[in-house]
Amino acid sequence: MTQSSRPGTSPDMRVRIGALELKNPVMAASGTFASGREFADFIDLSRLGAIVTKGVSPQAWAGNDSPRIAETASGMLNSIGLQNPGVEAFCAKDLAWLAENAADTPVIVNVSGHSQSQYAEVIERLESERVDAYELNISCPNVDEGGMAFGTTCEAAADVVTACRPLTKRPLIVKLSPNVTDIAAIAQSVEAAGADAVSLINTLLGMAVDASKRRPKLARVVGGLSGPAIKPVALRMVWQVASAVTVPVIGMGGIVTAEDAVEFLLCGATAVAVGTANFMDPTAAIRVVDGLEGWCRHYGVAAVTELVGALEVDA
Amino acid sequence: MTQSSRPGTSPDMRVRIGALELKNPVMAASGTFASGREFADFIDLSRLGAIVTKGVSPQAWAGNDSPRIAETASGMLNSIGLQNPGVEAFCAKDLAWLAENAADTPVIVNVSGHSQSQYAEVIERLESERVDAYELNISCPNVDEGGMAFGTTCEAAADVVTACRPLTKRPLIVKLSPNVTDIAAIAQSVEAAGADAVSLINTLLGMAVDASKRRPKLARVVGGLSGPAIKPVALRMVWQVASAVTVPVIGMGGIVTAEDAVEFLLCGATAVAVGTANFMDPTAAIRVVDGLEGWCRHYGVAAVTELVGALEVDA
Amino acid sequence: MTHSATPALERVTVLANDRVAEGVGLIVLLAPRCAASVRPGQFVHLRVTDARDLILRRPFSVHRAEGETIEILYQVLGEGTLRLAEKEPGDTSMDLVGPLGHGWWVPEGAVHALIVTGGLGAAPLGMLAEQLAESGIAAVTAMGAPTASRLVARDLYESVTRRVEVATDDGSAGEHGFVTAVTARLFAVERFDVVYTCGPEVMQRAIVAQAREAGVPCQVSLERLMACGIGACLSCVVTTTEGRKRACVDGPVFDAGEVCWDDSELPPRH
Amino acid sequence: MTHSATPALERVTVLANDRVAEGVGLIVLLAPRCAASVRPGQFVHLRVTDARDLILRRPFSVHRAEGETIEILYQVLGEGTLRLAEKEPGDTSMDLVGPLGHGWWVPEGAVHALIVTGGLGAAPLGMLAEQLAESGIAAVTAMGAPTASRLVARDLYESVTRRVEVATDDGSAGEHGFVTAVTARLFAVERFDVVYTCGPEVMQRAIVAQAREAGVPCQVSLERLMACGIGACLSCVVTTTEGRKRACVDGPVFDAGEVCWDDSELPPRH
Ligand SMILES: Cc1cc2nc3c(=O)[nH]c(=O)nc-3n(C[C@H](O)[C@H](O)[C@H](O)COP(=O)(O)OP(=O)(O)OC[C@H]3O[C@@H](n4cnc5c(N)ncnc54)[C@H](O)[C@@H]3O)c2cc1C
Ligand SMILES: Cc1cc2nc3c(=O)[nH]c(=O)nc-3n(C[C@H](O)[C@H](O)[C@H](O)COP(=O)(O)OP(=O)(O)OC[C@H]3O[C@@H](n4cnc5c(N)ncnc54)[C@H](O)[C@@H]3O)c2cc1C
Ligand SMILES: Cc1cc2nc3c(=O)[nH]c(=O)nc-3n(C[C@H](O)[C@H](O)[C@H](O)COP(=O)(O)O)c2cc1C
Ligand SMILES: Cc1cc2nc3c(=O)[nH]c(=O)nc-3n(C[C@H](O)[C@H](O)[C@H](O)COP(=O)(O)O)c2cc1C
Ligand code: FES
Ligand code: FES
Repeated sequence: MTQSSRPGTSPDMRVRIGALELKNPVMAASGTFASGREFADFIDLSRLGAIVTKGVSPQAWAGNDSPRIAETASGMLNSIGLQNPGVEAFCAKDLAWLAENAADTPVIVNVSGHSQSQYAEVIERLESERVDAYELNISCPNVDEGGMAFGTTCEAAADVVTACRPLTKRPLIVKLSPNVTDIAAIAQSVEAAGADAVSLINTLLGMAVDASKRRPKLARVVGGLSGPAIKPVALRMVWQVASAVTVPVIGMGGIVTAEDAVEFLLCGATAVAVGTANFMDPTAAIRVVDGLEGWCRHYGVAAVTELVGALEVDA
Repeated sequence: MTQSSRPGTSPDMRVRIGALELKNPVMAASGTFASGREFADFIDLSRLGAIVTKGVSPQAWAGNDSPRIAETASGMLNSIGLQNPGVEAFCAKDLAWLAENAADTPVIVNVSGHSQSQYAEVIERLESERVDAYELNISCPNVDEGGMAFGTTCEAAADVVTACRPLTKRPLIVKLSPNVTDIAAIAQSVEAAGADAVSLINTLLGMAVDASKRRPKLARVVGGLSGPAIKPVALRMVWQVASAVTVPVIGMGGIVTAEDAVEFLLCGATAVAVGTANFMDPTAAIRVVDGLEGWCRHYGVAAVTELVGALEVDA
Repeated sequence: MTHSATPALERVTVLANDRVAEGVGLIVLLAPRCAASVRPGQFVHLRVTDARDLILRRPFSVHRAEGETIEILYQVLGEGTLRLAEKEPGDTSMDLVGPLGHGWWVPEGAVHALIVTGGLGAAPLGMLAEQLAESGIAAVTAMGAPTASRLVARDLYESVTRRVEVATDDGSAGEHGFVTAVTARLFAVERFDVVYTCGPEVMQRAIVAQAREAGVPCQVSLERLMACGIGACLSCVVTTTEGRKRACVDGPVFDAGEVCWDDSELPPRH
Repeated sequence: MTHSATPALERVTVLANDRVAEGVGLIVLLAPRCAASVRPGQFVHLRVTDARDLILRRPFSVHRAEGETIEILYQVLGEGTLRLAEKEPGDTSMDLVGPLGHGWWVPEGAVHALIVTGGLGAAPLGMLAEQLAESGIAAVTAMGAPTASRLVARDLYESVTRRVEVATDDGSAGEHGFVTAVTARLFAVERFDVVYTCGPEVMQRAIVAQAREAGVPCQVSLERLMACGIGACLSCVVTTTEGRKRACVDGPVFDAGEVCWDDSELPPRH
């Protein structure tokens, strides 16, 4: 155990995602936090490392039919389907609210599209707005066109990045799908295409059945699995990807506690995102922020970056 | 809800896997049941649909270093690594014991190899023994050579089947890996190569970390995730594969109760296997056998095969 | 319209937990903050277990609030409500998020109200009945249940509303038949300014139709699957004449006129 | 050698559950079948929760068996033992698989025994001490603990063994120092026919070395991570001179001579 500072002194919690500096490594994950407004009654948004918004598309999307969620063992399925009011309404309502109420919290916009040009369209519209980074969602399992289809081959994944890269100088994060044979290869291809960071994992494609009704529990039949159940898969993928790329990795999947967050950092994540846990406890993200700082104090970690990739593995 | 017989009458629980008829669709999953002997104190083995043995290789394998397991939310990781005494000792001890103590329970041998020829070697040795079917394990995430490597591309998967097919007339089941982008494509390729059935899912590759020690919980770092946590992924894959192939599908992944088993049948599995649940409760497999029959009675299902693929999905 | 108080995360202590009807429990929780601010028709999102296997909270209407306590009437349906039923007085393992949602409101100038409950639909209307009594609004209650042993909260309604009329499917209490027969008669002979209803959605729709015919404004409380309960996840959508709304913040109480009834939106056990 | 009785799945009722030392509880379970057949050194595989988040059973040695009950001495370490500590008398939510494993045995002709415990290592040796007393074998007990408040089961050993010598790391009870200092002295002045030990593996190894030097056969009880507990899963392997054995069926008690000590095999919290 590295003891690089005396327990008790104030640890440096800052991390960098490309050009973007975060006051701590803990973000709220896309789609589980709306644009933060609903959580402002419970937590101080300015204490978050960043807010990642719900997926935003050029026009309004209605999302999928109901039922849209199903609880599973230590997890949940969702098939919300990126319901959102479109980028214009998003700027008018969400970004405006954020500018007024969370001015010093970095805002990362999760960008969705049915086609390469739709991703580009959203970014172009947002360039004039106060946005700190983009997260390209090429891994949503809940839409028919686009979404995960872009995230399951190296070529398609790289193409989306290539289309968006020239449009912005802001950090471009690519959100990867876990529903693939070789996630490290996909990470490498988006890195080569110019991504500044990768985030993972999005949800695992799953299904739930109501046996007595003989029907799927979700109207869309399949949906995305999230929550504590998927943490082992997420840690493994973060570990694999972090060893394969040099850009920062943002880790997520089942994080509920600060200890969970530490596990992701040790596996190589530079930052983490809290997703489903926000539903379990609306203060979850802040508990992770506080807990992580407490962890660093307790173990005498002077800078949280010391934890990144610090897993000790026998040669 | 189909009411094809009066509740109360005795349902027909038989199913067929290729030429093999099972008295009911409930098997014990490979690697979680040894060869049954350890469970004989708790249950009547002859009431099982089939026993699938632990993976057997031509020579003895020592397995991986310890620790070999870690508990996770609603699941567990294992990296046993196919420790087994080799096919010769297996015949002398396990098959001999089974012949004496479970003569009327079909025995399916799970076959492991580091190379195509090793799979073939095991089958050749077993042809003269009382074995009812083979399950080719091309999906073990816990060995370096072979194992899952064979199960992640269509070509490699088909090649193993092509090598084994001429050696036996017995049903050849191929156990598929869930750690792939398109499991249905792999199922189709092994079907085309002559497989009589497919079984799925093997474990999801995962990882667990001891944060305070900064070390992986498993000596091998990564391991296979099983148990209730993975059921949604397993159901989804069974559903996808069952719609893609015509051979029978054997479904598994997180089955604990009869209701879980029904869910797999509805998604298209002809039979199911109970794995990790055997550790939770050594009588689990029999509880599923009894519960499934009870389910059929309760819902007036005359033959359990009526449930197979009977999920009602809106067009 | 009710003005919702700010919701909070609040740890609760179980003060009592008793079976009050077949498969129905009444749990009394010490929850001072919520008790002080909750309005009729609002709900709490309750974490019923420390264990990680059930990750979602369970939404329950606040049946009554008194001093520092709130009461929840719950039906045992699945794993979550089973665990709720096992809680003993003194238990401090649960916390709630609440009060949540948009509750019942009293239309300007209303003086005669009709309350229609079906089964556990009696739960979210309890506080409302008390509030109407306090503000001098005369309410009649029509209660339906499958059978006498599953009729809940009758005493409360007897004590605070002007009259209670009961119907059970098997005639074991009150009239033999559906509560909609009771309300059809009531609409024919009495004048109401507002109708409040909660119960199985098929019953609610029938009441809504009767109210529309009688030209009386009607409010309904809807149940949807909920993950966050606070408006963030979009799992609880209700299709309305103004597009998809969220049951957890725009409801659970809606003006019946704006709801586009869609069976597929119903929770599985409804 | 002990002949193991057939194990079974048995539902248990909690009769008592009390804190007996710092972070240590003693739970008394009504488990007639197990109580009747368990032998010293065997263990039970206990399902501590109905919830599905912790899917594995927890292995615990049977500390004592009396009539229809068994006693388990447990240290609160993680989520499973936390939940065990919360069980109240009357609880019937747990079941066990047991009795399991291969326990202590009395070598032919042994008349003088040494029992060495470290911390919770006192748990699996309780039944043995009683059995030795019954069969007229004179036993001396050496007990180690970090501090007086964490010394467990001293009374039992006082009452059934000839003499108890205690050492604590901080000197708050008995000698100041490690129990290995006590045993070194004992080996120097007394003759034993057999040594039984359980405790932290580093302590066990020291005892094994002393016993070897003194030429006394030694038995050790080992802890490994266990999934099935019945020999089927190969998660609990112990490297021995005869290859990998399974702690759950070939142990947990092994002849010290056959164990190839391998730290990596130890459970995380050891
Ligand atoms: C605003 C609101 C107020 C409610 N008020 C009450 C009340 O006062 N008394 C009462 O008994 N019930 C009430 N319900 C229903 C109650 O939430 C469910 O019965 C309960 O969640 C079932 O949980 P379970 O684990 O026992 O069932 P399971 O079916 O095992 O639950 C599985 C999942 O489905 C959800 N679910 C199942 N049925 C419903 C349902 N009808 N509505 C919403 N989610 C459901 C659960 O929350 C859980 O996420 C209310 C629901 C809502 C939306
Ligand atoms: C044969 C045997 C007999 C035992 N007898 C006793 C006893 O009498 N009293 C007592 O207090 N403890 C005993 N232990 C250790 C006890 O099993 C663990 O302390 C307990 O499982 C910890 O569970 P947890 O959920 O609190 O800890 P966690 O660390 O949260 O458990 C996580 C996982 O690791 C396993 N685990 C953690 N520590 C150990 C350990 N030391 N040994 C085995 N598995 C572990 C758990 O079973 C679980 O699967 C015994 C272990 C074995 C193998
Ligand atoms: C209800 C819900 C909605 C989500 N919406 C989005 C989304 O719009 N865009 C996206 O990239 N990820 C979305 N996700 C995925 C999460 O951001 C996260 O990657 C995933 O849930 C795993 O993390 P968790 O287990 O902590 O939830 C959503 C997840 C949930 C549960
Ligand atoms: C400890 C353990 C050992 C296993 N060994 C094998 C094996 O030897 N061969 C194999 O094909 N699958 C093996 N499996 C995978 C199971 O057969 C099964 O496919 C998987 O665990 C999913 O089912 P479950 O969730 O019911 O356990 C093993 C699983 C576990 C937990
Ligand atoms: S429950 Fe999340 S938006 Fe309503
Ligand atoms: S715990 Fe399964 S073999 Fe020992």
